[in-house]
Parts: sequence; C-alpha cells; structure tokens
Amino acid sequence: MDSIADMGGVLGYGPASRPMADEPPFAEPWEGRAFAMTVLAMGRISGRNLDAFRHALERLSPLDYLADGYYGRWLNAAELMLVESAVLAPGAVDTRVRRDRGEDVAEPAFPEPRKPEYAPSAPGSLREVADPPRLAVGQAVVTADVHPRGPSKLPAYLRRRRGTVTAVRPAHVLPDTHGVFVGENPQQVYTVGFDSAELWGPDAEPFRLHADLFDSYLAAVTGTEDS
Amino acid sequence: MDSIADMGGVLGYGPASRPMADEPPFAEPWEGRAFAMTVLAMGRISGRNLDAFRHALERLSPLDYLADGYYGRWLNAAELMLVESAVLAPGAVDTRVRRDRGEDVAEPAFPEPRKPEYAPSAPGSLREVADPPRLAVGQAVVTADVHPRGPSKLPAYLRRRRGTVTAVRPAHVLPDTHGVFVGENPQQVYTVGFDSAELWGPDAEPFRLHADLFDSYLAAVTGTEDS
Amino acid sequence: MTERLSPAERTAALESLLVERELVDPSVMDGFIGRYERDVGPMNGARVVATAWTDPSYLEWLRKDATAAIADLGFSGPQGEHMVVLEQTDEVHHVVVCTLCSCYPWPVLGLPPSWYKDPAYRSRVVREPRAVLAEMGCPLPDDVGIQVWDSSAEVRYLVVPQRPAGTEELGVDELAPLVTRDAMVGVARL
Amino acid sequence: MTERLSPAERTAALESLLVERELVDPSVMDGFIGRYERDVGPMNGARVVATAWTDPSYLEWLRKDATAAIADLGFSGPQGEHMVVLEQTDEVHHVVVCTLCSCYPWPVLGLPPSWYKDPAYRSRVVREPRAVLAEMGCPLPDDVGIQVWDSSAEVRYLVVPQRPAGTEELGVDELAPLVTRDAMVGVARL
Repeated sequence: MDSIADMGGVLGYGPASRPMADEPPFAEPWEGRAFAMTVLAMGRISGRNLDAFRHALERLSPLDYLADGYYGRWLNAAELMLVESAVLAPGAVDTRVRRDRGEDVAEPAFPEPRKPEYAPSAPGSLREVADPPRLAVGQAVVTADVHPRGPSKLPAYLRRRRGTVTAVRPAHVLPDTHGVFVGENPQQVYTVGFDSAELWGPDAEPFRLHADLFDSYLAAVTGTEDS
Repeated sequence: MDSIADMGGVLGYGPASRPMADEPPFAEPWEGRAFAMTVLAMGRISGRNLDAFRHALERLSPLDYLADGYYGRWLNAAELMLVESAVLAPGAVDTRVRRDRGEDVAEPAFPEPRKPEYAPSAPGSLREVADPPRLAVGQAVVTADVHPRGPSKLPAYLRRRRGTVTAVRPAHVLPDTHGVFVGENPQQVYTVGFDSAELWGPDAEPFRLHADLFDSYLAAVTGTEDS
Repeated sequence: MTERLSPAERTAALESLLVERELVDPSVMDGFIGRYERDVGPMNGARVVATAWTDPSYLEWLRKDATAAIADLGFSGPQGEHMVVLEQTDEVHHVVVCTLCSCYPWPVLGLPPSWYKDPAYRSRVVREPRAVLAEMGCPLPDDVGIQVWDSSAEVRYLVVPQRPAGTEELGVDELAPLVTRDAMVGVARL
Repeated sequence: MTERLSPAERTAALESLLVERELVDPSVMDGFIGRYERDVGPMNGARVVATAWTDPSYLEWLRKDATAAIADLGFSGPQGEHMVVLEQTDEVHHVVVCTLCSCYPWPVLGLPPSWYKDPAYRSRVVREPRAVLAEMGCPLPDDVGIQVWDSSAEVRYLVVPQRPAGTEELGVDELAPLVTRDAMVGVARL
C-alpha cells in the first residue's frame, strides 16, 4: 500500500540510533503485554493471518503509526482489526481507559463478532506451486509500475527499476490477496539484486540492494545484467 | 525532498474533511501568533526566503510535521530556522516553556546570530530570463527521475511520467538552490498536463492533472500527446 | 517518548524570546493577525468573480492577465504574484491543491481553510478527485470532466464558478456574497 | 487536537476487554512474554554462528539449507520459516533491514531491537548504508563492498560474522558469547 509504512528512501527521520548492548526486548511492561496480546488475539480472529495484520499496520493514520513506536503501532493495528471483526465496539478501548481513570462514562455493548470467513490452507506462508520457476538466476528483470491501494510487498522505491534475479526462493502466499482474505494465490519468490545507481541515481553510494519479490511483480527483459 | 511533506498519492490520511462555512483563519489564538511571528521573523533572518522556509517544513521529523497541524509545523519550522541561524540556542523554546510553568531550569545564553550570507536579487519569486522558452504548448515531455535530498518542486508522484506542456509561465527562482541559499538560478516554469492513467495506472479515475514544473525537471520527447 | 509540549505554550515561549531579541514587535503582530482576520479573505476573490460575471471585458482581461486584472480591484501581494483563473463550465470542473505544502492565493482568498491544509486532501485529491469531492459534499455528474491543479510553483489559481441561474438581474454587490471560498478552490459548486 | 491516551493505559484497557471476551488468558500472555524475554534471543543465533565457525560440514549445511541446519540446533518457528545465511568476508559486508515493517528472524535473534524498528534505520539503510553504518558505530573501509538485504517477503536472513582472529583454540561454548546481535544483522563487526 502507498502509505508512510513504505518508508524505504524517505528522508526526515533523523540519524540512525546507536545499538545498546543487552537491550531488553520490551522497554516498558506495556510493550510486552501489547506484543503477547496481539499475537494471541490475532490468531483467534484471523487464523494468524500475518499479512492482514501487516496491512492493518499500514492502514493506520500516520500519527497512530508513529507516535508510540513499534508496539504502539501493534496495539493500534490490533485494535483496528478487533473493531473490524466486531470483537470490540468502536471506541471501546478509549472508553475503558476513561473508566479506569474513574470517569463516569458508559461503555458500548460488546458487538456480535464477525470473523472473516477465511482460513489459510496450511500454517505459515510457504506453499508448493505446480509450475516450475519462470525466471532463472541471472535473468534481467524490471519491476512493476503499480500504485497499490491494498497490501503489496513491492516497496515504492523498487518500482519500475531494473535488476537481476540473484536467487530463486520457495513459493509464498501472496500478501496482496491473502492479506485482505480473498485468497492465498501462492507465487514463486525471487531475490532480485539492484544497483544503487539504478535506485538512487548516479550520485548514490555504490552498493547492491537485494529484495525478495513475488513473481507477479517482475517482468523479464532482454539482457542478463541490470547495469 | 523525499519526505512525508511530499504527500501526493499517499494513502492512510483518512477521509477529506467537509468544509465549514465561515471557518475563521485561526482555530485558536496561538495559531495567529505563530503565523504572524513566523512571517515577521523569517523576513528578518532569511530575507523572506520562502523556499528556505518550505524546506525547513519538509526537514521536520514526521511527528513534528503532523502532530500539531499546519501552524504547529510553521512553529516548528520557524524554530528550526532560528536555531540554524543561531538567533536562538537549541532547546531555548522548550526551556522557556518550563520556566513559564514555574520550573527552576537554567536558560541557554542567546548565541551570536549567524545569518546566511545571501540576499535575493529582487522581491518575490518571478524573474526575467534571457533565453526564450525552450518548450512550446503541446510539446510532449517526460519528467526527471530524481531523488532530491534538498528542496525540489517536482513531487514524487510526478517523476518519470509523460505529460504535455499546457502553458508557459513566467520564470521563477529555482527553489532547489534558492531554498538552500546557494543561488536564484531562475528558470522558465511550464504547466504540464498528465493523464491520470499515466500517473496511477489503467484503473485510475479518469481526470487530468496539471502541475507547474521548472525547466530542468523536463525533457522533450517525440510526439505531441502524452497518451 | 518525551512529553510533547503544547504548541500554545511553545508559541508563547517563542514570542517572548523573539521580543527579547527585538526581532518581533507584538503590536506589529497584532496588526498582521487582524489584517488576515478582517481584510484579506474570500470576499476579495468573490469581488473578482462577481465582476467577471457582470463585465465581459473584465473577464477577458482576467483570462489574459489575471494578476493585473485582480490588482486593479486592489488585491495583490504575497502568494499572488502570478494569478491564473480557471473557469468552471457545464463540461469541466477545476479543483486546486498544493501537495507539497499548502500554497494558496492569499490576496484573493486569505489564509487557507483547514480542509485545504489537511493531509487527507493534499494526498488524495491528485489521485481520486471525484471520490474526494463527493466526500466533501460536492458530488459531480459522471459527464463532468475533472481537471486538478497542483500549485507546485508560484502560479496561484482562482477558480471562477458558474454564475447561478436566476441571478441575471443582480449587480456586483449582490452577486459577491453568493460566491463562496470553497467554490473558488473548486470543492463546491454554486 | 484531542488528547492522545497513553499506550500503557490503552494496553491495559484492551487486555481487560479481551479477558472479558475470553480471547486472551493473562497467564498465557505471561508465558509468552517470558519466552521472548528469556529463551528466544540472539544467544540462539550465536550458537548457530559458533557452530558454523568450528564445524565446516555444518557451515556447508547452513549454506545449502539454513532452515534445516538451524532447526537441527533447536531453533525454528514463526519468522524463521525459510532461513538464509549471509557470510561476511574481507571484501563484502552484508546488512539486513525490512523497510515495509520490521520483519526479523525471531527464532535465532529474538524480537528486534529498537534501532531495527526505528524509521531512521528502515528508511535510510537502503539509500545510504555506508553513512548509516558509520552513524551506528560501524564505519567500513572503502574497499569493502556493501550488500543490503530488504526482507520484503518471508525469507529471513542471518548474517554470519567473520570469526575474530586469535580464537582458533576456542570451542562453541567459548565462541558463542563473542557473537553479538548487532553483528548478526550486519550493523557491527566482531
């Protein structure tokens, strides 16, 4: 999805932070609670559809995405999915906070849950596909020119760029459809290497960028090198 | 600049708000103060270099850009420029807030101002250029494939797209250089029309998009129509 | 995260610092605020539109040199250096945005309203203008084509709405109050 | 704007609502949190790396089928379905990111550290990795080439750092504590 969650190459977020040795997994106790609750509750409502959860993350308003960090956005995405599945009424969490503070506010009734009628065909994301891989290592490719309104694993900075297949990976369920509960559509995944100048122009730092891209994001082009 | 300020086509900001009749210019008194102070103080430190101010806006961290709305970002950009010009010490505003709240905190000394050694050659943005316009109405063009780290008036959604010149406008100072105090470099500006399918793909709502683009953003291509 | 200080407190703090540095004068600020609260606003643009509706030679001047024609009514200044008018018709609907910041024709319309500065408008009206206009209360017939104008440089656009039916007898003073800010940006029709 | 409620308060509120709905059990949550605080972390990946350093046939297995070789040491599960190892050399430095979210190989490294989840890292390491690595305390010699891996699907990468000089006599148990989380993502060298 074209949203601020797709942030590769965007400037303005400041310097990278220096790693701290022995940083604990959760900076504050609520982060652990939000983490565990999200993983457990998501399993109950969406059959552990991680792509749907990631899509909920990217559908958050930018302030809800950024203001409370990583587990803050988990919490907000969990709430979004729970409201969409009618496990919770809209506003139920904020109302409960106000009651916990002692305010005399009426809580909405629990709605009737409305789980997506959808179940994955198997655990995890890897699947077998009947066809052999369409592309071989060394194949020059160009990425699609798309403007996704729903889930997609083709980042904006890698659209309409030329690269080279560097590895053939197992087939995965396609997040584009799986993440919105309309089908697994498993596809071959390829690692594609890009020259930094192809991505960022001739003044870029020289390096290679590799990304794991689904079959339908790629078109073969003539030649065997991307630059 | 590739930042969240360049938001054309980004999803996730929710529905557009309905206009209110007779909305006042300032929703709260501080907005008017922030507005007036920014315009007046910016004139003093940068010779009313509006491009530098816009660049300060896009250099804000995304939270500082979004959290307090339009005049909130004006306030933050004004503070950024005042600190960069050493009119204020870093942290001076927050320290003053804490003192105003009654906290016993030491304020930083006023630094020695360090204004950019730069003055515009004339008021406003319009300039005369010696050469006649390079492109004529009806000329097919393709926009540049750039990844600006500094100011630019070529939005991300209009890069590497084909359009048609629909009007020749007066020459303007170039924000790319003027906004960072390295030169006015006035260039011809053209209005370029794009087909929505060229920008957003074949499923886009049908419409025409016009943008005002500087000469150096455009290359002429063969043909006279963009679609 | 650290607490975010409120913009109201930060504005007051910045003002006191700049006053101490003698960089701003509160009474000059008061005058400036008052000017945009009282004197510069959509009533200026409405006057331009009403004049164009009633005076064909003025409309012709607006089409040829909007900056001069608008200045002739007394409206000029920052954010209005090079004005262009866009005329609504039965077939074409124009709508104006600034995706990169919130550029707006101050001399004729004043400071921008909240919806114009809202990221939701800035981000989406260049991608799905018909949907956005419908959300804003301006659904367009399918046979009306949309032209979106992203004010990405210093050209500033004023939309001239269609003159409402039944107003043939009215003069500029009666017509001007009928012209709304939203119609002069293109998110409403009269 | 309306007040933002704190995430701590909102988390507690959501937990009480889900407990009432019988969708989560606090003691199961406690166990889950404890598992990622104590049992699943970079010590797992360190074991993989130390084994690869000392056992050429294990290294060969890692190169051919990292998922199976890592599972053989007892590490598998969500976010580790298809593992690939990247070996640092004198000439090539690998670094891993997930620009779209913060995908990370949980079974071998645990939950991601704050810098990995930080938008500053996600946005910039695919654009100017040498500058980002230097900021993070890992300046690279000019003659070392950089390979950046954006984990945009379900492949998960484990970086195998170079074995430090002078450790030829050490066994797996002595080597594993030398292997840091940051080196196994590629933002540090040993």
